[in-house]
Amino acid sequence: MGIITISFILLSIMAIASGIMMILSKNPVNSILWLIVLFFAISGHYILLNAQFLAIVNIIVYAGAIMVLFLFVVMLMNLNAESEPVKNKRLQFIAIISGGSLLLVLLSAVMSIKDMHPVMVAGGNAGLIKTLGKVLFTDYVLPFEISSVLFLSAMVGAVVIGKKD
Amino acid sequence: MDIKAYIALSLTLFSIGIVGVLTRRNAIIVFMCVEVMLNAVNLLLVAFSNMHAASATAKALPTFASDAQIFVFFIMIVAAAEVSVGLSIIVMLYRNTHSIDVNFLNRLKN
Amino acid sequence: MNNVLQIVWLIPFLPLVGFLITGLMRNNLSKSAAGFIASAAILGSFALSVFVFFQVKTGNTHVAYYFDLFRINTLTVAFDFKIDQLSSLFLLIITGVGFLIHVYSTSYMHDEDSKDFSKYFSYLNLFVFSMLLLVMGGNYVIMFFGWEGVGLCSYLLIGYWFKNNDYTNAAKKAFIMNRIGDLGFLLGLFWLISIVGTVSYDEVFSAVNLAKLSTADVTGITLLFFVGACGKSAQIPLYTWLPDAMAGPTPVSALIHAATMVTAGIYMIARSNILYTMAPATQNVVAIIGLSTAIVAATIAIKQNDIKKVLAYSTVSQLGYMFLGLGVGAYTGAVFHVMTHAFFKALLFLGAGSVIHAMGGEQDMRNMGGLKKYMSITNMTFLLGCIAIAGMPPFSGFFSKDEILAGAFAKNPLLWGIGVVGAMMTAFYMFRLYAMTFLGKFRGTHEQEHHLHESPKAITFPLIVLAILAVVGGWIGIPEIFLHGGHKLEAFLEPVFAQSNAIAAKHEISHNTEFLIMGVSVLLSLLSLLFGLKIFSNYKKENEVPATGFATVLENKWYVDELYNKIITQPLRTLSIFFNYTVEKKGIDGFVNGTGKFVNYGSRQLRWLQSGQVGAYILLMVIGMLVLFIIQLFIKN
Amino acid sequence: MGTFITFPELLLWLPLLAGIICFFVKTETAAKAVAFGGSLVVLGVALSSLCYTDAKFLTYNAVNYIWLKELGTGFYVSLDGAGRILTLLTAVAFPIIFLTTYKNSYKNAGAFFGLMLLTQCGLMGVFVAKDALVFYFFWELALIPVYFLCSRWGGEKRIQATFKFFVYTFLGSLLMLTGIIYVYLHTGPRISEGVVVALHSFSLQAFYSATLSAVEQGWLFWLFFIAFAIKMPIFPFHTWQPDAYDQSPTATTMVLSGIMVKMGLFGVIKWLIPIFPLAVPKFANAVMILSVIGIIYASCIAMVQDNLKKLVAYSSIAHIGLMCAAIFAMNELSLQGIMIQMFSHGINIIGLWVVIELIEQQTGVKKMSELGGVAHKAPVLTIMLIIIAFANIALPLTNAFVGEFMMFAGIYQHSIWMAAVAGLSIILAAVYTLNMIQKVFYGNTNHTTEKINDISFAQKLGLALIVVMIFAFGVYPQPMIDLAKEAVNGLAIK
Amino acid sequence: MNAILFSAIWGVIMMFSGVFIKSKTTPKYLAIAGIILLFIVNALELNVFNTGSLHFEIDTKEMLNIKSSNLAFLAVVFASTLLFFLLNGRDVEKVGEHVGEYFALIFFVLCGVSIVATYNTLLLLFLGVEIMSIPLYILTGSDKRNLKSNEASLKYFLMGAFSTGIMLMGIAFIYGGNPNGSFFINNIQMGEGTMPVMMAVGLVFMMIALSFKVSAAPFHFWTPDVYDGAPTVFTSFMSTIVKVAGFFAFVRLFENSFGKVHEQWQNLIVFITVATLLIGNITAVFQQSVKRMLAYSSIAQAGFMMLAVFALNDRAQEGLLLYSAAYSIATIGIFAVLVKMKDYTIEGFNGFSKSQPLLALCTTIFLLSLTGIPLTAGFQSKFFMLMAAAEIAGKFWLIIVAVLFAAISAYFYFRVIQAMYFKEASDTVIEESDITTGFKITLAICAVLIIAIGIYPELVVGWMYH
Repeated sequence: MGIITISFILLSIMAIASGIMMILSKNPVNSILWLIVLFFAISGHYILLNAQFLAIVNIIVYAGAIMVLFLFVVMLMNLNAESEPVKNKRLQFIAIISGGSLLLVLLSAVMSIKDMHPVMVAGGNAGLIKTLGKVLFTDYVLPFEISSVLFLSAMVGAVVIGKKD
Repeated sequence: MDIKAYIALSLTLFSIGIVGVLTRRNAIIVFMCVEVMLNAVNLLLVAFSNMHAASATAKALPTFASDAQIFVFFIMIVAAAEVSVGLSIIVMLYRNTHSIDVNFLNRLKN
Repeated sequence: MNNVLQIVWLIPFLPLVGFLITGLMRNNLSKSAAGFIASAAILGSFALSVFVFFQVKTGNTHVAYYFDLFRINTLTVAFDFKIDQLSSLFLLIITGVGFLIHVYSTSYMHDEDSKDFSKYFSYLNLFVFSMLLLVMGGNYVIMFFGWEGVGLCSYLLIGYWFKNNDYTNAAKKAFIMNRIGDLGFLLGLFWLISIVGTVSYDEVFSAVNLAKLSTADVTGITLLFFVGACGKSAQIPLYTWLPDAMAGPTPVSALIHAATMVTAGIYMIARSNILYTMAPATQNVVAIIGLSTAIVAATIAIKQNDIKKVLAYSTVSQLGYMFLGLGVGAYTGAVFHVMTHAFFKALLFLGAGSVIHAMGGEQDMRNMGGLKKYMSITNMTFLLGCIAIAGMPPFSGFFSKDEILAGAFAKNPLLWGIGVVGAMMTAFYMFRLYAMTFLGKFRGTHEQEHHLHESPKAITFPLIVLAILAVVGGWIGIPEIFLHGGHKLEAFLEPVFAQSNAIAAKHEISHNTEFLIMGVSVLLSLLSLLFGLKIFSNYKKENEVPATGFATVLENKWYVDELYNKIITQPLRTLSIFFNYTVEKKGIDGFVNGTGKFVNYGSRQLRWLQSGQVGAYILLMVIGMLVLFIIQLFIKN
Repeated sequence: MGTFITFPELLLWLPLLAGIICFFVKTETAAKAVAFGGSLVVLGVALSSLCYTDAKFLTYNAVNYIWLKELGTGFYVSLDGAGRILTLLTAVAFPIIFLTTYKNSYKNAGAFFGLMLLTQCGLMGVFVAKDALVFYFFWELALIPVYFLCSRWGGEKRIQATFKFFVYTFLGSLLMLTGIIYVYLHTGPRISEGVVVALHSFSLQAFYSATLSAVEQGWLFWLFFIAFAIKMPIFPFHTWQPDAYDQSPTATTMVLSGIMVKMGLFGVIKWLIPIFPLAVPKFANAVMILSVIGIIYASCIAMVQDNLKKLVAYSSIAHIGLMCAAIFAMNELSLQGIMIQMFSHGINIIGLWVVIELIEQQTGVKKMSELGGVAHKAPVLTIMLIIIAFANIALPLTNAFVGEFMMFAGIYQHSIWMAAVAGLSIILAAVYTLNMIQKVFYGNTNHTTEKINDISFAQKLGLALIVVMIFAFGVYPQPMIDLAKEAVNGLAIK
Repeated sequence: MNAILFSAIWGVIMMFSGVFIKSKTTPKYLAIAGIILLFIVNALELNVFNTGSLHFEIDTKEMLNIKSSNLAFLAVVFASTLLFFLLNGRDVEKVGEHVGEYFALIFFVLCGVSIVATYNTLLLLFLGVEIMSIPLYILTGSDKRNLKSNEASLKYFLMGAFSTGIMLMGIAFIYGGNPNGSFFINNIQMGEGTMPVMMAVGLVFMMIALSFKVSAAPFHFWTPDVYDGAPTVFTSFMSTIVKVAGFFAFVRLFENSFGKVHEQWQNLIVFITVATLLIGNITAVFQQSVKRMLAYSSIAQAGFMMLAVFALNDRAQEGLLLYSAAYSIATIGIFAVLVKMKDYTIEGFNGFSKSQPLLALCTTIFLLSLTGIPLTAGFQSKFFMLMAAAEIAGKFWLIIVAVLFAAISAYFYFRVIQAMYFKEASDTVIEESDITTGFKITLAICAVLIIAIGIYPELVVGWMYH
């Protein structure tokens, strides 16, 4: 039981716990904070998997930009904690049951698989910024350009929707 | 480290996301749950990429395993775009009906 | 002189032309013109028939082929006429009697307005045409043409006064009962076709084809044919239409429902005699049915008061005798009786018509009486007719009836015995009729009495002719025992029945037994005749006692109509209504519309899935995902 | 010898053309003129085609264009046997219909007559199609205009009635379509000029030689048969019919009852029996029993009908049932019989509708109980009706007799009992027909029938034509028989 | 390639037009010009004019797969979009202020469509789908004052995002499942033999995500609400072009990646198909609003298109192409008429044939086509689909089920026809001013197209074999 395993377990627990907390916490602000915790946990995993670039981007983009945006919106609407009345219990129950059973089905299916490659943890330069950069601007230049269209449309959309008139 | 552990982890996160979508009524939080699902996927992809990195083909071309991580990168891009649009929609709705409770959205039914 | 047989087609053609002229131009034909054309047409074909008859008498028969009605690989039906002894004889009867009745009608129907007048004559001509087709046809299909055609005409003529609902009902009844018979006839025909694959008489009766028929076949076929005959010739169980058919004008009753159409059944059986001879079982059935019809009808006739009804039932019973004759194999006798019966029954009907005419439409005998002194000719001729039908020698009825009875005796004395009883009743009710009508004193109202008069020439002339025939008509068939070679008719018809006679078991009866039975029957009839005459010669309405017990049964005709109504008409109607309202509307259509409703209902229910709640939607989606995963991962296909 | 255009094409395109013209005609009289003229021309073509029935004129009677090449279907139409008779019927019927309904006025007449002629086109197509896809096309094409005709110009409950009729038949034809597809996938390749242009073929011959196991034929048989049974209609599938007849405008009802029902019979003859030789003997009895039940059932209901139109509708069901039974008796007699009967029944029932139409128009009622004594007021009408009615119950010397005689004889040879039971219809038919005559025409007039007056010249002419045909084919049906011979021989040889 | 490029560029142009051109009507003409241009460049690439395939030489690293069938599909899409612009251009202006932007978004959608039509890797599939979806979220909500529109927009967005998550999970599993570790759809393919479990899981995830995009049951729930809430013009657009694009992506992915193991997932498709047919047809029967009825009818039609996924053979390819054309043209036409209506309920159509005979006739033709009556394109497409499905052995009952539901579909389509022709109008159903001659002509052209394709489907199918 090496350090890696331990850290994996810790990070996993952290991720799952924060995820659950996010769902449970009444106050939107809290859930956002829990979500940020979740993101950090996942970044930890990335590091563990030796994907530094993604780890960083995850922190910057998600935990940084996106979550802040969320935070702004929530603050803007200042939804106080009690604004959300409890949903009827039966439906929640069904929801949890179905979600859980989905998880069970998938796990039971996947876990039955024999002989799969282990994850090569340390070493390998696939995740290094240098490699990724090169790949991104050579092999993946087309999707990269196309994603600009995505952003354009998102931008236009945000304007069309958000603009007061 | 066994890949199954990662699969289990990301599936769990994924289902947490789903359950969140199902149980919460606040549009923003529902949306955040979706983000959780995306992150689960990202994690899984990275894990897989490292798994493949161990395989024979990886030896042949060094950048082989990068594909998945690039993919993750694009997922993040899309997520960002979605967030901008989604939040603007939510704001618009909030402007018109001072609520973002998805259960109040039932003018359209049957 | 052979050319007559070349132009036999003219015989039915003339009445057809008459029909077309009188029918199409009925709006602008004067009564006299219409009557003349119609009668002339019949007279023409009568003349031709006479020629034909003598031609045939010299022994050369003929099948005149015209064209193929239809021709396919497995069956060919030709349109051809068969002229032989049998058909030529019937030709004479039909055209002859038909002509007289046309003449009679010109005067009898004179009160109709001209349009209906010529309509009437067109119908009559059409009838004669169909009847001629029936007897001349060279195969069963052509016979069936005539067969249905006469049915149609009788329908039209019974319903001639179509304003009156009862009349149209009677017409309907007649047609439908005929149809029942026709079905039997057709089925028999199909059976025949399916075995021998042809319908023309000559081919069917050829030895080779007859050999194909097993006993079962021939019995079945003949029975089915007999059903047809029952319908047409008013035998039990299909006889009830004939009395109702009296709704039609009296000449029609005389022509169709006494002289010609109703004898079609006898003609058909006589025509296919060989088949019947080959099927003894059927013969017994025929004999029994015929005899029982004769008796039942006679019993009913005794209690009838409507003059035409009495005659109607007497017709039925006489037809019964003919079938008895056929049944016992006395084909000649049957045909003979057809002829004599045509004479005297036509005579009687026309006489009755004359009476009714004089009485201004009155038909109830209880309101008549004592007409003797007002209408002498009618009285005279009518009396002759009665004697003839009562079978008093040497009137025509005696010879024919006696021949049948003799045949019956030869077959089975019991048959003969019952037959004689029937003969007695005949004599009785006929003279009851005569007495109530002509003897005693007049019982009608005053203005009726005031109008009483002898009928015009056009009416009396046919009466006289027919009377003469009724007297002498029988002399062409004088039995051997009186005069050797006296039975000209038998000799004449011999070729037609040759095949049957060849195979039929000949049971000769000795001369003195024949004398005996003859004497017995005549004696008994005479007694009952006098008895009837005595009772009713001074009949009074006042001392009419309400019928009791068995008499009521007879008065109500054995309740047969009611019975049929109960066991056939009503149930059928109920069934139909059940079909219409329950099965159709509720059942099938209900199911069809039900499917539609079900879809609508399903639609209304399924809509609730679309609750409008995002949460619910996603929940359903997740459940859907679950299902798919389970199918894919855990259900092995 | 090359031919510029063939008879089947003419029979298709002429009505289509006339119909399209009608749509653009404004005035009613003009529309009527165009429609009547067009139908007359079609009749002319149909009649002249009779002079070229001989095999050596094939090029006049058949044509085959490439249509959807890689599907192996072609626009293949030709005139023969049963098709010829029914095209003739169609061609004869339409002028008569137009003639007898000439007095009726329709709002938006152009569309009405246009649709009528489209229907004719569709019917012609069904009867000449030799390619499954073409057949199906026209099968539907004949349905659509009728749908519009009925629900636009029909009675008060028209919309429901017609829609039921539409969905019913549409469902049936869709089932048939699936059947067609399945058979198609089991046909041999389509070869033109020696080269294989498609793996399978929709042509009729290919269907005849399709390789199908007995089991497959079994269920395919029903897929096809239900479509045809609904069209005819056969006993359990008939409930659309009385309402549709009752509610449609009479001209359309004539088409429906006179010609359209024949589509079903035609389908059975050409597209069912030869394609599934193994299934037919297996199910012939079942079908015949259904038909016979239908005969008795419909006759019984007809006896208690008070609505004239429904009475005729049910009587038609009975007759069609008889024909269907006759088809499945599968012997020469019965088949010849049905060939003639298809024509005769068309003529007779159209005649009946003409009379009923006249009565309903003048009195405004179709309940027999409210009518009576028409014979006084309209003797000519009465005589015509009586002739047609008796033709309808197959009295000898009328056209229907020979047909029914042969059919019964044929059925008898197949099964005595069925013939006997079906034969009851002879009696029942007499019952309800005479009832009808008695209630409507005999008896005394009442206030509704007082004002009735006799028929106009056009109607007299139309009816006279019908009557003439009735007697002509009643006395000398041989030509009609010869027309159908090869079709029959094709079927009867087993 | 041309299509992607030009649609993106023209999107940008439209975007700026929104900024610089004040007139509300101009962008429409600009957009029409653009779509025509798109069609032409696409045609050039498809080499319709036999001038040799003209397109920009860009090394896509096999990420795009340009072949005639894909381009043919794009041609159909652009053609129907052109019709859409011609018919609905003026109605787009009525939606709101930002006309230019709306058109820009539509062009971005078209860009996405072009991508999903030609993608060769899951990455581009993902991007393409997103580029298709995100502008649609906006367009759905573009009628900002209208609460229904807002609601629809949010619902669409939330569920869309959810389905994105699903799809990504699928991609991840597929990636992990195949040893080549590749996103290229042909490399995913790995011979016959049972799929590895991870593959299967990924496949199901993908199937679910794509079923969601094409609104196949039980993942269709967003459809009625969104189509109902969105501004009618945009409903018309997304219920036709976007949907068929989704199907095209669906078929291409499953054909290239999982074609060889067809039998192992056919049951799922059968399940989805039957469910879709059932829900779509049955639920549509009871609808009172034509708009919503059409939403359900689009589900019903999706059920038929699923047969292409079920069959996955050449006939299915042709059928899908044909279906895209037939379904798009007919639906666009009906929506174009619907937009002009004052009252969207079926009663709103009462007596329409009296006031607007031509429009009524065209609408009838469209409805007949959707029902699948012969001589209309609708029949041919359904017919091709059935043919394709029939070639799959042992599942013939599915076809019978399909036609049964087709018969039911007549039920709700004909209600409109009945209203138009056989019912009397209560009051004026339509403001005449909107009905320009041009509109009528275009609509008539649509109708003629429907008939023409119905008689001779080669018109469309032929493009595949250029």
